[in-house]
Amino acid sequence: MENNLKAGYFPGCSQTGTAREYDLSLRSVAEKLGTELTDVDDWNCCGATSAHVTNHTLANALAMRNIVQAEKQGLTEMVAPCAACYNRLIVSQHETQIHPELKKEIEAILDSKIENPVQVMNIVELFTKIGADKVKQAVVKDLKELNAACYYGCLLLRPSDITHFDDAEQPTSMEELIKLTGAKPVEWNFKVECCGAAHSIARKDIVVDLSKKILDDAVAHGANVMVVACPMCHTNLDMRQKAIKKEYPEHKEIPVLYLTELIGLALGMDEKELGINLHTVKFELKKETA
Amino acid sequence: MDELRNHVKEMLANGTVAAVIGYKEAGSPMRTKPVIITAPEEAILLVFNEYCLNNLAVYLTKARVKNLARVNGTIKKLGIVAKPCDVHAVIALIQESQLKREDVYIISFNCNGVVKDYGETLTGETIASKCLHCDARQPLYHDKVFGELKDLPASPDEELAKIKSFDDMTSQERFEYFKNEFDKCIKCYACRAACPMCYCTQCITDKTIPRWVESSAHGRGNFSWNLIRAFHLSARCVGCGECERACPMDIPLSLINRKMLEVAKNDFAYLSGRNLETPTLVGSFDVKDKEEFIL
Amino acid sequence: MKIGVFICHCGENIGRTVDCPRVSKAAEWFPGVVHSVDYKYMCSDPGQNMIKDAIREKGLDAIVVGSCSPHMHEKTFRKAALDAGINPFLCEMANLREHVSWVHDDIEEATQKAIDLTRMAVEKVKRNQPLATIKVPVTKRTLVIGGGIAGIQAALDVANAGYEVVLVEKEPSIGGHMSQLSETFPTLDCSQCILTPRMVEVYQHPKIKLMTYSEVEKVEGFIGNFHVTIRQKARHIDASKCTGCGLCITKCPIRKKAFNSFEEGMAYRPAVYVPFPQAVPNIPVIDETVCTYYKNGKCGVCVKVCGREAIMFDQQDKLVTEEIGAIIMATGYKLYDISKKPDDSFIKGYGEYGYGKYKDVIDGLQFERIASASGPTSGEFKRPSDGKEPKKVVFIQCVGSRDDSKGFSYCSKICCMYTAKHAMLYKHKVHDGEAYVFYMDIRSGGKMYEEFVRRAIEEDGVKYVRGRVSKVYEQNGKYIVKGEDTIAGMPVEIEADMVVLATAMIAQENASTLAQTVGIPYDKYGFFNEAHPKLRPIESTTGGIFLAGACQSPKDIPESVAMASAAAAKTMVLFGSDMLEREPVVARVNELLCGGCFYCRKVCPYSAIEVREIKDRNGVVIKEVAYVNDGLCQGCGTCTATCPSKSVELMGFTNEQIFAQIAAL
Amino acid sequence: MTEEKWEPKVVAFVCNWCTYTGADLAGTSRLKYPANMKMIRVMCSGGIDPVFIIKAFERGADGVLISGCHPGDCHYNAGNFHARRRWTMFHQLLEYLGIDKNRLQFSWVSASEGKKFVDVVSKVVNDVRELGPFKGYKELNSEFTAVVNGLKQEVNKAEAVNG
Repeated sequence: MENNLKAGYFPGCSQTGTAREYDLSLRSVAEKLGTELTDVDDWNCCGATSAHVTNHTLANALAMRNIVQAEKQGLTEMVAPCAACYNRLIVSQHETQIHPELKKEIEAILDSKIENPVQVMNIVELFTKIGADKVKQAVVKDLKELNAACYYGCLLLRPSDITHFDDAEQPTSMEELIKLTGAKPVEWNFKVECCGAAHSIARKDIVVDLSKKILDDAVAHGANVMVVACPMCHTNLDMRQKAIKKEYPEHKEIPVLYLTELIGLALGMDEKELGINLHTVKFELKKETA
Repeated sequence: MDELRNHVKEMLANGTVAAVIGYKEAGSPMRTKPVIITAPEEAILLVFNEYCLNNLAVYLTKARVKNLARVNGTIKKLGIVAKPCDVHAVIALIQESQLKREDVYIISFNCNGVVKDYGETLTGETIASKCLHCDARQPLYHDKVFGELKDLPASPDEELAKIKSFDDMTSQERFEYFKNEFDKCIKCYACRAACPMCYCTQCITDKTIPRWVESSAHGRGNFSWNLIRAFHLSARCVGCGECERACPMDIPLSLINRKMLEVAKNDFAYLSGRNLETPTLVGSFDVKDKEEFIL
Repeated sequence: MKIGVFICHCGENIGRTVDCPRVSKAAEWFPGVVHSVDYKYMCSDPGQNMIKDAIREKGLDAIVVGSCSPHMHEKTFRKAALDAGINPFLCEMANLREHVSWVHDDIEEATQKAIDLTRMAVEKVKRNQPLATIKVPVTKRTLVIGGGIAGIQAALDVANAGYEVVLVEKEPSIGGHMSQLSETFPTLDCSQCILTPRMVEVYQHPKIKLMTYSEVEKVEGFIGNFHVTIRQKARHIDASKCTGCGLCITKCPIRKKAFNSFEEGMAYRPAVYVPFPQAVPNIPVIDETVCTYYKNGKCGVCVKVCGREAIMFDQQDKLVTEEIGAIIMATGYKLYDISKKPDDSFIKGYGEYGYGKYKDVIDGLQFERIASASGPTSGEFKRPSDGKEPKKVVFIQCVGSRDDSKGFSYCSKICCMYTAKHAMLYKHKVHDGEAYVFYMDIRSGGKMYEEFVRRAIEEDGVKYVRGRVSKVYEQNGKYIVKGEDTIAGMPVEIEADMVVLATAMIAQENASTLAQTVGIPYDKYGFFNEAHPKLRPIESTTGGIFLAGACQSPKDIPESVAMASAAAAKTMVLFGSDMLEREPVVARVNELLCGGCFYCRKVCPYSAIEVREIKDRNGVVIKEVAYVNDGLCQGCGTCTATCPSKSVELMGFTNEQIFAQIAAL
Repeated sequence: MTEEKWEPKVVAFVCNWCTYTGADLAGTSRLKYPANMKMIRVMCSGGIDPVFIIKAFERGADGVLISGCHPGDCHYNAGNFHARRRWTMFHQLLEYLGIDKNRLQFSWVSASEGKKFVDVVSKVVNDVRELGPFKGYKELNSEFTAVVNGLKQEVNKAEAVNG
């Protein structure tokens, strides 16, 4: 295959822990599509959550160190599959671009010049870069049995002045992607509604209510699977379904897949290869279509 | 070569053109000089090779040359033998209303580079520096084109490297450098005479009410002359390098012209004399032009 | 040359920080100065007389007045110079007040600067040339662009004063947005009923030439002397034969294809149509884009039924030129269409409200049509999706306005009032219905306006919730409006049957293109700019072009009408004299030296540079040079700075004068 | 001017409609700024010829300020847009030839920005004060230096030729 994409890969902490299957599925799918992912050497925390609410400079310095690392490796593009990582990296790039003093400060901290040539991509952008044609050609299994509700969450799209990615209120890019696999995207209300994010840890009650609302709306609009692009979203929508069930016994469970897992299925990989068996809400494709 | 001579002969004979500005050999096969051919039988004199250094477009605006085209109250075409880079100058002149496209007959060549100076064999060493960053070895506009493209001898673009090296100097150092260069100027205005874009009826430097440029060849007069010359050519200069070649004092005028070419290219994605359809950089604007240098 | 210098103390204003006697003493020594004095108030009558006497007694050729800003008193002192018999343009000013005494504390520094500025002015005035004001004749005809209420009012006022008017409207009928409205605030009188008589008056007025379905294509010339090219779009109906019987309209087989823009897309219209029954002129238009005849050459039902043979399928657009003295811009506004994400990067759209996605989420004008007795529902409240009567309606204000991040920063001004009106109209018809209004602030400045809003709240029981709405989504046939009640400090959710968005008034489509065609400046939103926000709100900065109505900024009907009458009055001021006088600050080309590169022509914002051919004895063109049309030139001098050979000069600001000032630093 | 009491000399070329009026407003508002700057009024920033700037330096200016209406505000619609292109080229040329960018500064100051006018003038005067007198250009003014240098070069050349 000619014109294969080469890109840097910033895993981030989730990919090595709770979202192991996201990492697994991304790597297998990338390989199948002939995309060469190079891990960023000695990467560190992206500066999310606790860092960026406590120390602005530190949070940006953390993020920029990763960019500089990638830059040193000669990478020009880098995918950050976790929406939070993506957001931190791209926001820090923006901050250092518009605030020269901050840039100077961080350059001093990192002892390295910031040139900012690395283009940070989110997972959807990675697939766009790989090309719809290429993905479509590689599809071996028609996922027509899936009625998918694509859930974007917040960090992928906002702030739109910085991300410049899709419409922040009515995004459609994920839908366009999954259509390539034969899965049918459903039109629903809460594509960008808040899932509760990091409240998942301290205030489970909030997350239970918020996530339930999202899941219910997806089901009400005919979805039999949800597709996400963020480990945090996945935690809240998949892992918290147990807690939802406890609170609301009538809750109807719905499996939640990472975008990469769904594409992996269409490329002919099995659930185990993609780590889908690790999810809280179990999911398997119907056997006869196999 | 024969193709060129035959073509010019035919064009003159059938009256398509009134005259053709071209090159002829000058004393040695490795040296040429401009010639204006008006009779078909003179076409035999014409040559085209890597020693055709002059930018003949400079003659197109001269009254005496223009008069050649004026036959019995009508205007005929003037032919010009132009390297693809010289065609830029013709185009720029058309854009600046100095001539009309239909009044000029452009005979051009697919260009394989020219030498820095007469008498040298064309190699990576001796090739003119403008050829090293040439963006149009095939003429962008022509009425007739000859020749085939061959590989160009490669060589690093030292001119650009030199320009870049100025970034590391302090303002004072740069000022010193250029002041010393300009101090050599003897105000002979050969740069102006050689420049196809310097066609003003009266040059700003010759204006006395008010006196725009100090005419004496002292520091102040030299600095302002060279600065104003460079500015008036900014975004108009086509980079033919004739001014530098003409300068008897070896002032590195190309360092300045090239810098301004780069500025126009970087800030406005503009190259002078490339496209008759696009508006000239000077004289047009974009609401979104950058302005971070403005407070 | 004998120059007189007059230094003003401006009471204490200059005198406090500038040692005026010292300045005038210093000026005595400037070469060319033969007379130099200082005085308490130069602009006073005694001060001016002092200048005049000095000019006469000392035979001064030119004067320099060191006082306030030339923007303040240049006219005064030029007049004084003229009265005393010297050319007014041989008077220069040194700004010793705004630029010296008021901005510097140190007397020594200030005095030194005052001396320097005076010297610069003296050096400049030495090189001033006597100039004569330029006189141009005035064509006493007015062009009004836009036939909404502002255009109608302006046209009627000018015409009633006895001057001819050309009224150009791009739609097939005049009337504008006002003809779409149901009732008007704060009186709730019927919009059509008050508008229609005025439309008819325009149609019948002997001094008004009405050109509907027409657009201004080109404007050349200048104040008093515009040449305007107008494109009359092909109606495909011979207007001279059509009687307006409407038979073609009723018989046209195309019923469900064409978007009815008058009904804001909530109904269809035939391929041959008049926008609304009271249209003026009552002559239909054939819409080529939907008419079957233009698709396959068949049908032609209208031809068969028309007793007057007025249908002309092959009619072409016609270009008409008009000679005009003054132009009134009255092009109005449009509503911010939030369903789409416009290309302009600063408009982000409001996808979260589902406009365009949900049929029952509508904008203000659509609501007007629903509420209107002549509208698609005949004035009954029926929601567009299923025709049911909505029992709960939520109105959202400030959609697209007062929103830096997603819409426009400005306040759309009329929405508070029309939303109150909408809620009231709804409550008057649906007595058991509930109306909620989400607002940010209520801005109801205007006669009887606040009372009107109070009436909606207190008498009609409209529920006002202060807060923004974050999302509207559909659930089981209802629209869930999620918002915040900032007074209660609580998030709220309302299950509505219909949602009405008070979308912002924005500049008319292509307003900026029209502004460029006409040659007037516009702001970043596309609204036309007035010459001065406070003191010249009716004039554009281009002479002879005036503004009326919402094309300048959001306005309600009374304001638009007031502005239209003001614009009409301005044109009458212009028409009051037969000749116009202009300052002679214009560019001049030295044709001998001009190299004919025409960069001046490319940069001239007014297309004032023309090509002049220089011919030899045989009549052969030997050279083309630039030539400045005095009437068009506004005197910016951009050409002078662009000219490489310095062959063009700006009178009053010649390079020689400026060099002299620099030399005198 | 003696060495110890050097004061920067700054010339401003401003447009009549915005910056000049903005400067008037600074006066009316009684805002203060350094007296080092003297203003030359032209009708439009589009009419400011870059040669004026050179002339100002020749006449001993240590710094130059150019100011006009904000883009879109031009009284003549487009004069400042043309000016902006011209300045983009010109300021880079001057910087390249060794004239510190702080000696020639550009700004947009509208008629309502009296405060901004004061800030801009103060900044320019301060920047120029930091740079010190524009010795480089002032030396150019000395014809003697030029002549001497020219002679020196001739001598050097002659020596080189003669070995």
